[in-house]
Amino acid sequence: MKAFDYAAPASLPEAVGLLASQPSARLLAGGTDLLVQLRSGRKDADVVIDVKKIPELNEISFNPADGLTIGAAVPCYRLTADAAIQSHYPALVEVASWIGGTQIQGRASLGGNLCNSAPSADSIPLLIALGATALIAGPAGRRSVPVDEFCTAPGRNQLAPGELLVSIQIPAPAPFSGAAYLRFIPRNEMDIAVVGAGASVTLSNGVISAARVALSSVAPTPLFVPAAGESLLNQMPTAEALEAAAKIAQEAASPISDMRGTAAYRRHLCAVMVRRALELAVARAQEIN
Amino acid sequence: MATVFFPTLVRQQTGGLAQIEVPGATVGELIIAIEARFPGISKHLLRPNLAISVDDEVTPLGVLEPVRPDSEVHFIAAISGG
Amino acid sequence: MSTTTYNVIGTRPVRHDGADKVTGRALYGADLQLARMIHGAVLRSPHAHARILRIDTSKAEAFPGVFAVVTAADFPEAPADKIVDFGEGDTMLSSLRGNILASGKVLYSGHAVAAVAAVNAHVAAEAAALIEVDYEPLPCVLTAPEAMAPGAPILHDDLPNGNVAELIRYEMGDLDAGFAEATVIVERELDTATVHQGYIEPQNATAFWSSDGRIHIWCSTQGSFVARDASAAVLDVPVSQVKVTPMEIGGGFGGKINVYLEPVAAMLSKKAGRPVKLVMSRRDVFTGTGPTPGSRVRVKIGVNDAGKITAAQAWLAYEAGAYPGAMVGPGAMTVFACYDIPNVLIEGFDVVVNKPSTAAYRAPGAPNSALATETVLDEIAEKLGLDPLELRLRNAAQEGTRRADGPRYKRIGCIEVLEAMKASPHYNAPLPGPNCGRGVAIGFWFNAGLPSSATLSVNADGTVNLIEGSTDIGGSRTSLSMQAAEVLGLRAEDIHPTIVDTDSVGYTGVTGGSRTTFSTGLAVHDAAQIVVEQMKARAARLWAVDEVAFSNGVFSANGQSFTFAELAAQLGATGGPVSCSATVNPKGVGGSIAGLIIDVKVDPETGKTDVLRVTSVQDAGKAIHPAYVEGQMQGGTAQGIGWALNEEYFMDTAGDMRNGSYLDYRMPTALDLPMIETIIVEVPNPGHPFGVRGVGEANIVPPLAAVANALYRATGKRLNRVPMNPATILGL
Amino acid sequence: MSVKVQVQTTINNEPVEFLCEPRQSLLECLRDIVGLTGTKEGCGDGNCGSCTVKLGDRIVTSCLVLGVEAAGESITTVEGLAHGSTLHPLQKAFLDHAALQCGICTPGFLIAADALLQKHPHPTEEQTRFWLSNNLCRCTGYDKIVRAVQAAAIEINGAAQ
Repeated sequence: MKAFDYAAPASLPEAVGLLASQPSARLLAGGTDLLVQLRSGRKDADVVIDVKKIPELNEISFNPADGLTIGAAVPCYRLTADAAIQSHYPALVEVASWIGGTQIQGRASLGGNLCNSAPSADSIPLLIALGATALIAGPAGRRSVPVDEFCTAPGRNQLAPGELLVSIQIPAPAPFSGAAYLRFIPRNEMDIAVVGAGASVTLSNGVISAARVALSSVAPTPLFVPAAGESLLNQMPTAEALEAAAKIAQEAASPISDMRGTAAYRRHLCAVMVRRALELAVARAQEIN
Repeated sequence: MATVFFPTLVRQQTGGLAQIEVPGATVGELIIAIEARFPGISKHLLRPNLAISVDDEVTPLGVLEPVRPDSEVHFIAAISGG
Repeated sequence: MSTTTYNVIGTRPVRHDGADKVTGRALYGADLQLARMIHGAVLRSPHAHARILRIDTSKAEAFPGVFAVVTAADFPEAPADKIVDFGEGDTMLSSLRGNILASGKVLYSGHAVAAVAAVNAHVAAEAAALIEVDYEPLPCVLTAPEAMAPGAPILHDDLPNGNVAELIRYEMGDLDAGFAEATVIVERELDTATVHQGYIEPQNATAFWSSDGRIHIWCSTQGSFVARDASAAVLDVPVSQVKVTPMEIGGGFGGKINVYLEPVAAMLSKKAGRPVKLVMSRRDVFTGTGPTPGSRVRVKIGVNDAGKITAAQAWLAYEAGAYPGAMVGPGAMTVFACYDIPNVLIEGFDVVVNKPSTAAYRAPGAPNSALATETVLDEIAEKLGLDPLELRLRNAAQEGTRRADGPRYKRIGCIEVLEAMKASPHYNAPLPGPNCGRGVAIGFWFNAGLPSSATLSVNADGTVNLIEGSTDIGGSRTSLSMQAAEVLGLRAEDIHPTIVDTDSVGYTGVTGGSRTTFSTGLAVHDAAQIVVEQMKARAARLWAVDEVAFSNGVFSANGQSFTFAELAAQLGATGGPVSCSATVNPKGVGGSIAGLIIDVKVDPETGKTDVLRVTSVQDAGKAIHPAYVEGQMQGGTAQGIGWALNEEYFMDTAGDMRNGSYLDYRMPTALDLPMIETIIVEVPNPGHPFGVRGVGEANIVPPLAAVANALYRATGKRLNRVPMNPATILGL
Repeated sequence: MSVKVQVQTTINNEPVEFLCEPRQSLLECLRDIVGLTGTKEGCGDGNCGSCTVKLGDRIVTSCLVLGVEAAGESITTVEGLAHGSTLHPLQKAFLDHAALQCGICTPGFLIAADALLQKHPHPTEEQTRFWLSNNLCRCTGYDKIVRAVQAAAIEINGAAQ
């Protein structure tokens, strides 16, 4: 690993200023991706900017009107322990307890998972399904980007030079809604999704009034499949309807073969995982509220 | 006389003979007797990848291992272990 | 079965090094800090097969903080045909030296090419990256069948049969006649992938080449004397010039017998004039050490109506990696070793390929071949309508059974292990539901003898110091101390074991081959018996008698008696201290049979396998410390399950390992396994005073086949490739 | 080499100051600078758990923490688990249950298990295995480790209600 300097700005403007003045700076939140990439030579940096001292990046706040705001540097272990998240976003608790293992969750953040922009990121399909937006700060001020538009290529995203992710904002769950993220891994933990599927469903009088589906590890970016959700609108959540939506998601996928699975296997899993995620989301929509 | 069993791949040297009874008080003496009958064979028997088994046990003494008249001598793959 | 009663053997004392290991005080190789020590990094080949045209180290040498750079050119030439004898498995010196630093050609991706010593490991790594190597890439070949095919790229010009380094052939009886007698014949071909031992502690070595020519090496090794001898050979210095201090070792399983870093650290130290420490990264461990061979094995077995095997044939091709030595010999010798078969033909091929040079891994070679035999037998049992254990019982090897490689078994516990499996609660419990399957398999491993030494010194307080040279990977300090205590009538905690460097104890072979409790145990036993004789003589002197009896730690004669401690306190006045040594090179090795029962559940939509219940059964001969015997059985079983289900070297077509991290290599986590039940069978080995057989290895032989058989019962599919991962199970 | 940074931190309840380069991991700082070599390195990328330490209120793999990030934090390593010469109940349980063979993963398991028992005084087998899945052991097959942790839970917190 090449030598670098370290800075830990205490405010957002300070961080933005530093970032703007240091073209080869890298942002450090949990470090569970960055330090591995620096050590293996996949990335390098002249300066590493630790964003964990910035108060806004460390906040978790929830209110029933605006929903949930998760600071970009909040580590997973705080999410899983948060009472509001536990009661309103059970799927988020699950995904936060599946990223890495216990120790990784002591450091890794959803913000980091989003900014690392891996096709296999566990949290992104769920964030897409939940309709989350990314709040970005930069030299030109602040802007919001839907998470489903955030990633642009493997390891690349909408962050312009000098910009950083401040928080992830998730709408308040609608009544009779449910969400789920399921991933397939050959082991039971400590693995990268061969295929991951996030789904959310809202029911009105037993009929699906909103649904969103997204996948991981089957395209160059986490993949939002609007058509899969749209196919469920005004449908009863029957096995056939969910299966059909899953097939649409499967069609949208363009997986590759690598050491984690073949393209054929991934394509097969798309339908299985989306259907199962939808089933769980429906069950949650039916049981809560 | 002790019985010496030839490894399959050494049987080219013995005209296909699989085993032989030869006199000798040690493995070394047996091999000298066999070499006299099949000149050049000993280098195929005394190889780093082969261990010598006398009466069903690999011997750390190798050619110095004593043999009895009813002994069996085999040449088997040397085994390491994990 | 074992009937002798013991005072210490068979109990479960806390291990002597336990407190150090749970408090962080135990010093492993990477923990060593020496004054003026500097740190190294190794540059490795990105190509699986290439000619080295030029190496330019000038930029690295000029990099601030660098003390020394070495390449193969710094090492003495290896005579073409010189063989290094390590007591077990001799090696060509040219292979050993070529693997440590490549010269002429690189033969696998990860092959070490150069090394740097610098003020710290970061600077060393930066400098290593500045070494310029011009390669002429050559076509690579990655599997044994491809390497054996006509026109395959050739790794070594001096092998007589292309890439085939060694042929093995065992024949017994009349194969054709045997198959003619069979009513059921099944033939299958199964492949296994290259897998790694996966020890958690990466290889490391620190060396100091003193101005007087003496070389001191501290390292993580299964055998300090082997590390010494191999390092001396590579450096072309007399063995007496090298002293190896074995540090605590963080796992080995066969993978820490060969040397990789030790001679390099020594040569860097010679150039730098300072102690040099080298520590591998995890990727270095995967790509630059010795995994165990991938293989293709074809087995054909014929059985008559009575369920007796009439003939068996095996064809084995094992991937040696870059240099000869694929463990196909033991694979061939074990393929039918559990059974009494009159007509046998076994052919084995040791094939070099452009992968890391392979090393031993717990019963090396045997799991690959047992996979084929034990799944074919499962299929035959089903065709005959026989219980799979019953089929095995009808053919089980026993005392006097001749193996195809020639020798006949002495007392062996095959029937006892099978009976224990059959009677186990697990085998008689129902399966929990649909998509579940139960598989069984058994396996054999020889175990090893080899030299070992021990010294016992009696302290005036009645305790005894044990000086030995077997590095302790899994509690051997205690299993050895217990054997001394048993002979001396003491408690295990009255023995104080210390593992010392190669200058300080007699030659001792590796902690491997399941030999430590057997062979070093025998040395300890023999030394303890000498202590008893000398102590008797002291008592005789004190009491002015000719004969002294010794029993349960009490010396007695004519109504007088001394406890061991009482007599120990009088040694000074009766002629001085008692200190006794023994060195053994034993015969009498007892092979071990292990069996496994495993229940799995398969998700039919994803192909995911969950392991529901496991029972490991093994003949220990005599379990000195049952908890550590169980630990060996559980550990070997866990490794075997990982091997069966998910582990593999995933190579791209250019021979680069794509999953050289723990994340993607997918060893089992705690969440991937259930509790592992154990049944210790004790059929004493007549070749050891306490009946010890050695238990480190046979337990990894059955899991591949047992998992395959369980998966068949769960899915109806017979898979022909390990790992039997979810995609393979679905055929995707 | 970049300019070294002075870090003031607390390790095993004692104030500690050290100088390190920003690129040095907390693991390197603990082992090579502070001299606490009980914390082990097995992989360098957070997947084996051998380098587990407690950092503030949670456990982390110290290979994925920069030494400079330790400033102002409180760290517990395996060296800080025992009370003087009295072993922590987990340490004793690991010995009594033969839950270590080579011992290289043991420091990481002990720190992780200690955090588990603070969160779940009586963890189920499933909870124990899930929590410990960031710690690899290659020797034991985990059986005796899980048993030791559950035995220590009873020793520390009494029998489950």
